[in-house]
Order: sequence, then structure tokens, then C-alpha cells
Amino acid sequence: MTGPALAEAPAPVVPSPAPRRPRARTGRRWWRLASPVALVVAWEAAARSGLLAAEKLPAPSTVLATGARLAADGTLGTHLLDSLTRAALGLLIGGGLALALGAAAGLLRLGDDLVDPPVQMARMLPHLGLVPLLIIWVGIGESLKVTLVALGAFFPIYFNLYAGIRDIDERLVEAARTCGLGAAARLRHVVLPGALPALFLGLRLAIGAAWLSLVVGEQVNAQTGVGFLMMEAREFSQTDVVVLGLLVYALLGLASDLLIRYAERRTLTWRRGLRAT
Amino acid sequence: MTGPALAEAPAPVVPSPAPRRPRARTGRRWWRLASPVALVVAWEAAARSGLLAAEKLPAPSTVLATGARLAADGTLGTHLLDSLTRAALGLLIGGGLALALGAAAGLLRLGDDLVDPPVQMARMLPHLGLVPLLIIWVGIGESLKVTLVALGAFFPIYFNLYAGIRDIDERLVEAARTCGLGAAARLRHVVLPGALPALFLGLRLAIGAAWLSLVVGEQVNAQTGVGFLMMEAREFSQTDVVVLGLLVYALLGLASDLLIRYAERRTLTWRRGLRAT
Amino acid sequence: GGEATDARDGGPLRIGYQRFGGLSLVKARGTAKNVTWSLFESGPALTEALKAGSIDIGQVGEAPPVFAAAGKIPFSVIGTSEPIPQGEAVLVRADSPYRSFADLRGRTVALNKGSNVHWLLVKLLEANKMTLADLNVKYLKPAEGRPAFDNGQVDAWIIWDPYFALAERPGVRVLADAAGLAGNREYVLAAPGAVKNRTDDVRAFLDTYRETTDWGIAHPAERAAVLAPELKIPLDVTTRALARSAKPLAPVTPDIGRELQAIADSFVALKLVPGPVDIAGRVDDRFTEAFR
Amino acid sequence: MATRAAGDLTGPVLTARAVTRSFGPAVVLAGVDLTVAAGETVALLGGSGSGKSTLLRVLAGLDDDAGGTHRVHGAAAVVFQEHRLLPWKRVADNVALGLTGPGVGDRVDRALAEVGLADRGRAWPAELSGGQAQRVAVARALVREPDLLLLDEPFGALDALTRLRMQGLLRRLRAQHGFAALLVTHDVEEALLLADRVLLLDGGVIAEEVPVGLGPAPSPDDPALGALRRRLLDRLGVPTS
Amino acid sequence: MATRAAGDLTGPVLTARAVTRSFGPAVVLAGVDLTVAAGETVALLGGSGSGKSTLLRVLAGLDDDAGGTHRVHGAAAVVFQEHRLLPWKRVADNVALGLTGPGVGDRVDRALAEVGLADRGRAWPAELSGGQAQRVAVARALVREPDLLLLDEPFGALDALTRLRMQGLLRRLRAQHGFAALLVTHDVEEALLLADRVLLLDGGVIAEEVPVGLGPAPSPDDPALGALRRRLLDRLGVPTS
Ligand SMILES: Nc1ncnc2c1ncn2[C@@H]1O[C@H](COP(=O)(O)OP(=O)(O)OP(=O)(O)O)[C@@H](O)[C@H]1O
Ligand SMILES: Nc1ncnc2c1ncn2[C@@H]1O[C@H](COP(=O)(O)OP(=O)(O)OP(=O)(O)O)[C@@H](O)[C@H]1O
Ligand SMILES: [Mg+2]
Ligand SMILES: [Mg+2]
Repeated sequence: MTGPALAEAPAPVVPSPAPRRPRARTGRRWWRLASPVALVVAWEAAARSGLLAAEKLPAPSTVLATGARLAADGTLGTHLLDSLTRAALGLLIGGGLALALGAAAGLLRLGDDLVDPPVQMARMLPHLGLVPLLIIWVGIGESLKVTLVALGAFFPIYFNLYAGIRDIDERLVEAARTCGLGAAARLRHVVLPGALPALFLGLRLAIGAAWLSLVVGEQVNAQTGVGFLMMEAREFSQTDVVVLGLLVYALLGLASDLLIRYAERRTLTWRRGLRAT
Repeated sequence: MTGPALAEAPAPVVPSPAPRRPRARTGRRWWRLASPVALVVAWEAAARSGLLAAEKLPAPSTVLATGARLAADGTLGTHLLDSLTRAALGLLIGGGLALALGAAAGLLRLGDDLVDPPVQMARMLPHLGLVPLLIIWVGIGESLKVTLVALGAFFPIYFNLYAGIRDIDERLVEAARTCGLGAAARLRHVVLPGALPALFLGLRLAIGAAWLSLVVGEQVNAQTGVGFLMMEAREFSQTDVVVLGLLVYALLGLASDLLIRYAERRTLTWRRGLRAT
Repeated sequence: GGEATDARDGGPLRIGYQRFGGLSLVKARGTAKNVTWSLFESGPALTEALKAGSIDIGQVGEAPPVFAAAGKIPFSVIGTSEPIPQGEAVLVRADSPYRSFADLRGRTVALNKGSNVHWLLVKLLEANKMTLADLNVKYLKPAEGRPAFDNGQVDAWIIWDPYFALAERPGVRVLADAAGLAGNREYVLAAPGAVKNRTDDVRAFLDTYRETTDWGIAHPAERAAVLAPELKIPLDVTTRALARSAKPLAPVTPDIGRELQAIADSFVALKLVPGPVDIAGRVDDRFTEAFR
Repeated sequence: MATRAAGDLTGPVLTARAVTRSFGPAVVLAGVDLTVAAGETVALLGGSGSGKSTLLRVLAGLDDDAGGTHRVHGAAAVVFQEHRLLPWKRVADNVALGLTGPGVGDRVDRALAEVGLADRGRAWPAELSGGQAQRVAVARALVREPDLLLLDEPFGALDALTRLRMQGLLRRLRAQHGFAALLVTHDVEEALLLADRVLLLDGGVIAEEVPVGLGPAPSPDDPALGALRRRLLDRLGVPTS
Repeated sequence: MATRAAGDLTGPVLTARAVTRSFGPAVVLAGVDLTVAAGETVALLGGSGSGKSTLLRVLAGLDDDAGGTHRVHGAAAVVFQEHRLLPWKRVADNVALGLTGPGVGDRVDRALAEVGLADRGRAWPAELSGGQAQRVAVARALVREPDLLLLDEPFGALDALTRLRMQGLLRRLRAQHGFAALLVTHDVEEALLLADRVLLLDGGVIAEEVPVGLGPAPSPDDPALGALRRRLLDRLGVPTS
């Protein structure tokens, strides 16, 4: 807002009394914690009362204690860092490829014809099924884990980008063309911002897929990583550590979601969708 | 088109000479096979020439021969049927839940506040990590596999539906309201069709996720299923059967994609996106 | 296609090991020089890496070499251990009515497919004049078998150490072990390239292996203290498992070849592996010195 | 021609008191008072960005953040400034939106015929020209025979001839069904020809109210009309030589 | 006031020959021939759905499926019937779209000021009223100082005063920069006031061509204008008492 007065509608410059909105929104954000908190409380209560056997699901407090112990001796940090590194690397590679190929397929007819059919076929290949081949191709080291993450991250980004590009209002592209924008500038000013919401969604799904792939990957010859930690715990039936691993994933999910939400709020200020009623 | 003449624009009723479009489109559809075919030919050539060692990747002809053998003795059919049943059941359950919760979160503020945060947290839980807990909760039978598929299918559908609903042009909802449409009718006439493209995308991703989950699930105490077939082959290093399994997945991917494309063409005739240039 | 990749002269020798196998003590004590370690959750996973040429030497139980040979994976059997029949067992819940393995007829039994316990199952069936059809077999990995067993989804669980020792708690009873049925030896496998091109490195490593194993047998308390943190298992469990499962190494002999071949033939007869398998021919005795 | 229902007898169909609306610090509506009697047509004039569409949205009950009170007695139908046709429904289905009961198909066909689009019922909204889409939106509002029509520049994208026809249609239907209408328009002439009363929105309030009273079918050459036009244009700041 | 460039001397800025376009079986353009001289303003009239927007799209080079030949000599800028502002760019960025070089900010500010929206540069398109958005679209076209302006009802959503101002702006800028314009409009008066020549699109062809020649700043009360208006309205089928 540049100023209170509108050039051609000389509306009285009475500042409106109560800017309620921001307050309400903050309130709402806290309120969103209600259901997770309720779930955790119910879980703890069930565990304490003995309704939920400890080997079925350890109490949150037990899990937290385990977490504190592992965090204190540095184990959790090391594993987390390694997993994060792998996930980041894989996301970078898979996401980069998905951006390039998705843009090619979404924007160019030739790209669509060449790229999309093989991707459509590859889309269904489950990572786990590929593991034996990947072991032969890329070995059992870090590259296997990163490849699996990249594969997992590729598809949601590719598909959402492709769909996002296809969804862009053709009329806006035309308008940009008449404004003298070349292909590159149209990409930057019209296609990219237009496909951004879809891209964000793809990124969310990709982050989830990355973790999933990492768990698969960290089963093969890993000595570190949250997936390894969980697998090790599984083998020894340390349910509390397994649940701790899940909790770590859930918190990472929440953190990445907050990050993406923040990025969305920054870049998608212009949007107004169907407000929930 | 109702007729050649436009009521208020009395344009001459000269039928336009060449309806080139449909022809071109059929031609294009075939042309889309080019790159998969080229890939397969290159693969076969590399295998025959010895560039690609048989244990790295068997030739397509070998894989096809294996496929023919397994199809002839009925093995492939049985496994496929079992996998398909599990996938369908899981998709149904997971998809149904995703539709219900996604709609609740997308449409109702209360639903958003209650449903979305736990889902956001659960989103990152990798299925594999859940397997030990799921074994305790649902056992090691069919329900485990179906649960895993349902979990895999849930998230893409939920997220895409949620985003699709949030993306609907608020102005159209307003227009529907002024036409006297109640909440249910608005859902049916505005929200559902508006979110349909996103829903289709979610369905695509969900089918992929369903297969992935199934491979995980069919590693645990399965005697049938394509995932089991592949795992068994993996134990005996029968790379051709592993690749056959992958091929089956790829073909299923293609088939499901054609199905969804068909459904999209039927229901989304009204759309016009950025045409590839 | 291992040959090309696994013969890299000069580089560290790549060792594949499993939790609690004899090699883990070498890893834990850090006595071997110029090696890299890869951990595998099971024998089949380790032989898969052998096939991919990702490791030079690995250690597995009884059945994996047979499955690997059936899978045409190139490797040779270069060493073994004394039998460890107490290191694997059939577990049931203490309050269950089963008194012998034969009582399990028609019941559900969980075990890991393709591992040493698979051979034990075959021998148990044979000894009790039963067939696979008499049991409801569930193939579950150790990590999956434990919750299934603990929650009563299977009636019995055939498992090896250390999972055996971990599961051995009040309320759990050992129905039978491998004594008199199966050898349950450990086998050292090597990639052909390593055997051919890096004979000296392999020999040096095996020497270290034997020295470490012998030290462990001489110092059981210290051994448990070293291994418990490495394995992340409680010390008492480690001690108990090691007491029965840590055996001296042994050289491969024609007898060993015959023992393995018998396993292979039996698996073939039961159609557990496809086609005939020649495992005796995989035995390579050029490193026997290191194991004496 | 039927008689227009006298608003004062049957009570107002729309009442609004002290309607306010601001966007952030900018106050767009600063307290609008408005009454529309049953069967009455009120034209709303105002500069671009003066808040006409905002007011219409409030009156249609679509704006929860507005202050003041407003009430519609009976059913209202809205024609928005943009056509707001559902892109995934064919033209006929868009017009039929929310209608139930027997004979809907016929009613829709008749409404489309009335706006000159009888043969475009099966077209998609994206296939329509600007003026055609606008007319479909008008048909969608008319077909539900409301007590109050809220029209936001319904004829803005129409050529002179089609516009005249649509104005005629509106007059005819109003005479038949006796509905009231609040018509936002930029065309002073149109306002005077169609409305019983002309309001001028300025500075966030109704700054001027001009009763027209030219009779049910005024002629464009009526001298009274010329005077009114000059007065309104003056008030809008347009130089009338 | 600067002299208008004589079209005949500098050659045409737009030529189109036998332009055809059909949608399925419906032929919308059946062979349109059109020339616009440099600096000339041509108004295009026609019924709703007669193909005016379709023709403009073809001339702007946006329609690959059209037949015939057409050429723009120099740079063209388009104002579409809908505003087509990029919703993710603020108003000022929308106007600046595709502009480079120093002083863009100033030029954009000036253009926005000229259409009366000096203080809305940082607003989002969704926050604009219908008329404001349309004026931003006009500013976006004007700021690039093209050789040819293609305008599809650029003033359709504007109130009388703003409309007059915008017409004045267009006339002034044309005099300053000498650009040519093809103006689709529904308003016969506007066509006559702004254009050198009025074309009538009917039946898919240019059915009528009327040179105006009222001089650079015609008065609305010019009697010649009255006659022309009557002729055009007649041709459009509008009864002129
Ligand atoms: N994509 C399309 N498919 C089918 N018909 C179309 C399509 N686009 C336009 N038409 C038809 O072409 C005709 C001309 O449309 P156009 O938009 O050019 O009209 P116009 O002269 O601009 O009308 P208006 O004054 O109402 O804007 C109309 O009858 C319209 O229905
Ligand atoms: N969402 C919004 N956020 C901020 N300002 C807004 C928003 N919507 C409308 N406005 C402002 O409110 C004012 C009134 O808008 P409105 O659409 O009611 O005008 P209008 O009278 O209909 O104009 P027009 O004749 O151009 O359609 C305008 O200045 C507009 O910029
Ligand atoms: Mg408005
Ligand atoms: Mg048009």
C-alpha cells in the first residue's frame, strides 16, 4: 500500500480502526498445534494407564528420554547430519534434473514427445526394486543412497512442474509475448511464477519421497544415518529408538513444511484462493 | 458445436477446408513412442554387442523371453493378480481417506486446523520405518501390505486435493453462492471440477507410491506378488527376472497413465493450457 | 562383473561383515590395517555386494554360499569356523504347549529366508519326518520376526545369535537348537579377483583375523567389553551370545566342501534353489595356512 | 404493458445502513445508506475505483469483513463485472446452475434465446467472445427470476445494437416479473433510460440521489432526459459544453 | 500540437490480406483485408461475436491457425479485452514487463500517472477495480511507445469522466509520438472522435469503411459527426429516430 488515499476515488482518509487480521492469523497458527498436542497427550495417557503396551508403542516421555540420551552423546546429531547431507545432495540432483526435464517437457513440444514417455514409464519403477541393479551400477557406497534419494525426489517435482506449466493461463503468455518478452523472459516472468505453486507442492512431496528413499538406501551398507539408526534399533527391537526415528522424521517434516510455507508466503503473496469457511 | 452459423455474427457458412488438427494429434501420439522404442533398441544393441554385460543388465530380448516363459506357466499372471488386488485395495482405502480428510482440510477451517497439522507431521514418516510397528499393529498378513499401500497412496492424493481446493478461484465460488448453491452443491459443481486436475495429478503420484509401498510390503512374508517375484529373483541373482519385474511395473505405469489420460480427456475437455510450442 | 573392479591393487581391501560375525571383533578392535568395512544386515545382502564387485572379502553363515552359488555369483570359499550349533535355535513362548519341534506341526514358524536358519529348518523337518507342507512358514527378516514373535503372530521363530540372545528373555523358551543337526559354521567368501591378484593382502588380513579371534577366545570378558558398544547390545547379552557362538576359525578341507555340497543338494531337492549347484568346486584351500 | 409494482406498498427489497468497508488503511465505503423498493430500478454511478463493485459484493452477502447492516428481502441474483462463468460447464449448464425442478432445460433455452445466444448452449465459456460471455452471465441471473437483481456493468462489453436489445429485454422482463434491480453502470444515458432513481457513489458515500421519473418507456430524445443527463455529467465532473 | 504523420508517405504500418479464421465449422473471419498507415487511427466496429477480438489476435501474431497474410512493420503493443495482468507482479512491474534500460522506473511511473493510478504502483492486480485494471493494461501498452497500438475495447469498463480523460490521453500521445492505432470499440461516438477511419466488421469481412476526417481535435457537437454517427448506427442496425 502506497498511501491511504486512492488517486481517483477520493475516499476519506480515515484509517480503519482495528487491523484485526494479523492478530487473528497468529492466533490461528498456534491453534493449529492443538491436534498434534492432543494426539501426543492421548498417547502418553494411554501408555501410562497401560492401555497401550510398551512394546506396542512406547510412551512419548520414554521416546523423549531416549532422544535426550542419544542427543546428549552426539549419536543423534551425527546420524541426522549424515542423513540430511544425503537427502540434500539427492534432492539437489534429482530436483535439478526434474526441473530441467520437467521444463523441457512442459514447454517444448519436442521435449514433451522425447522426455515424457520414458519418464512416464520410469515413474512406476519402485526404488526398492531398483536396488539390486543400482548396487551393480553405482556400488554400495554413498552414491547408492544419493541416487535413491534423487530418484525419489525426481518424480513429484517433474510431474508437478509439468502440470503447473500446462496449467498456466495461455492468455497471460500471449500478453507477455505482445510485451516483447522472448522465450527466456517469458519463462522467467510468466511460466516460472505461474508454475510456482505447483512446484512448491512438488517440492513438499519430493522431500517426503527423499526421506522414504533414504530409509531404503540406508538399509544397504550404511553405518550412519537416521535410517540406519532405526534399522539397527529394529533389529534389536528397541521400539523406543524406532519411534524416536519416526519422531525425528515427523519433526523434519514439520520443519520443512514451515520452511516451504514461509517461502510460499514470501513468493505467493499475490494469491487468493478459496478461503476455508 | 451446435451448428455452423453463429446467432449474432452471421458469418458465411463456408465449412472450413481441412480439419487438420485431429490427424496431427493422432500422428503425434504415435510419435511419442519414438523415444521409448529408441531406448529399448539402444539397450538391446548394447547388450548384443557386449558393451553391456549380461549381469549388469540383461538384453530386452532375454527379459522378454523370461517374461514369455513365466507368463506361459501362469506364474506371472498369479503374481500380478495378487499385486494388483493389494494395490487396488490399498488405493481404495488410502485414496478414500485422503479424499475425505483432504476435502475436510481444504474446505473447512476447523478441518484445516484439526486435520492438517497431524497429516503434515505424518507425511514424512517413511513406510519402511513403520513396518516394525505395523507388524505389531496389523500383523504380517495381507493387511500389512494393504496398509502400506494405503499409506503410500494417501499423501499425494491428500496434498494435491488440498492444494487443488485452495487454488480454486474464489470468485467462481462466490458466483455459485449467488446462484443459490448450498455447500454441497458448491462442492459438486465448483470445488470438485476445479480441483479435478490436481486430483488427477495426485492419483498419478499415488499409483506410483502404491507400487513402491507394495514392493516394501511384499518383502515381508509374502509368497506371491510381483514384489515377491523380484525379491526371490534377487536372492538368486536372476537379473532377468528382476528387470522383468521392473518392466511389468513400467508397463503398469504406462497403462495406468493411459487410463488417467483418458479420464482426463473425458472430464477436462474444457481446459486449455499453455500449448507446447 | 567383479573381476575388473575388485582387483584394484594397492587400495584398501574391502571387507563385508555382519553384525556379530567373527569379523566384527576385527572391526571393533581396529587391528586390521588398510581395509574398509561394509555392514550388511544378512548373508544374502552381503553376497549381492560380492556380485556387484563392491567387496573383496565377506563372512556369511551356512546357507548364503549355496544361494549365492545358485545365483552364479563368482566367489570362492576360503575359510570357515568350528561348528556353532548352539548359536541358532527355535524359540517359542514359555507358556506355549510345544515340547518338541514335532509339536509345531500345522503351526506358524518364522525365519529368515536363505540364511543359516533355513538349513536348520530343513534338518529339523528331516529329523522329525516332516515336510515344509506340515508347517506354515513365514519368511521374516530378523527385524520383522521379533515383533511378530513377541506379539504372538507366529508360534515359533528360528533365529541366530545375537538376535537369539536378545530374544531370550523370561517368557521365551528354546525349543531346539542345531546340536546334532546342522554345523552352523561361518564361511569366509572372497571375490575371485582378490584371491588371484591380491593374495598377499588377503593372507595378511586373514592372519589378523585369526589372531584377533584367538585373542578373543583367550579374553572373553575383554572381548565382550569391546563388542558390546560396537554392536549396541547390552553387555550381559553379548557375553551370553559370545560364550556359545564365538568359535575358533578352521581351514576349508574337502570335508567342508562335501558338507556344503550336501546342503546345496538338499536345497535343490526341496526346490528351494533353482537348478543343480556345484558348491564344492568353490572351495579354495590356498589360504588354509592362515586358519590353522 | 404491466404496471410496475409500487415499492412503497410492498416494502423495500433491499435495505443497507452505514455500510463500511476498508482495505488496510484505505477506506472504500465510509457509510453507505441505501434502500431499494420492490420493483424499483436504481442505477449506481461512480468513478472508476469508487467502490461500486465493493458495495455490490457487500450487498450480495459475499463480504464478511464489511461493517454496517444490510438485508435483502427475497432472492437476489448477481451479474458480476467479470462474467464468472464456470469454465468446466457448458454455457447451458452455467445458466442452469443451481436450478432444479421440471422445465429447467426449457427455461435455460429461453433465457439464452433472449440474450441472443440460442445456439451456443453447448459451447464452453472459453469459446465465447467477451460480449457473449457477458450475456450468458446476464442470462444466468435472469433465468432465476429473482426479487432483486444486482448488476455490475452488465452491458459494458456490448456493441450499441446488442446493448439496446439487452436494455429492452431488461425493461420487458422487469415489467413482466416486477423484480427490483440495482444497476451499476458507466453510461449515464443507460442509467437514465433504465432507472427510476440514480445514485452517485463518491467519497465512500452516496453523494447524490436523482429521481428520474421518465415513465416506463422513456425516449432518448425526451428533453427532460437531456437536463438530467447534464446534471449527472456535471456532478461526475464531465464537461458538458 | 504536433502534426500527425501522413500514412501514405511513410508506408503502412499494418497490412493484412485475406485473413481467415474458423473454429471448427464456424467461419469467423472469411477474408479480411486491412491496411493501417503509419500514424493513422482506425476504429473497428462490429456486433458482439463478429470476430473483432479474433482479428486482433491474428494481427498481433498470436494465432497460428489463421489463414492469409498479415504484417506489422515496426513494433506493436496490444491491449486485450480482458486486462491480462500477471497476477504475481505488482502493478508497476506489470507495466514494466519486458522493458529494459535506464529510466524504466520513471517511465512506468509516468505512464501510471497518465492513467490516473500514480499511487497504485505497488498494488497487486487482484486489488484493483475493473476500471483500474483496464487502465493499467493501457499503461502497459502505452509505456512501450510502439509504432502500432492494437486496442480491444480499452475503455469499456470506465466511467464517463475517466473515459474522456483516457481518450484525451490517447489523442495527446498519438500527437506526440505519431503511433498508429487499431481501436476496437463499441462506442460509435468514441470511434468517430478518435479515429481517422472507421471499419465495420460484419459477416467475417470488412463490410463498410467510413473515413472520418474531422480534424485532430473534433468537438462532440460537430454536425458532420452527427451525420456520420447516424450512418454508422444505421449500418449497425441501431434505430436512430
Ligand atoms: N476457441 C474458440 N472456439 C470456438 N469458437 C470461438 C473460439 N473463440 C472465439 N470463438 C467464436 O468466434 C466468434 C468471434 O469471437 P470474437 O471474440 O472475435 O468476437 P468479438 O467480435 O470480439 O465479440 P465481442 O464484441 O463480444 O468481444 C464468436 O462467435 C466466438 O464464439
Ligand atoms: N482486495 C483488495 N485489496 C485492496 N484494495 C482493494 C481490493 N479490492 C478493491 N480494492 C480497492 O477498492 C477500491 C474500490 O474498488 P471497486 O472494485 O469497488 O471499484 P469500482 O467502483 O467497482 O470501480 P470500477 O468502475 O473500475 O469497476 C479500488 O480503489 C480498489 O483498488
Ligand atoms: Mg467495479
Ligand atoms: Mg471481443
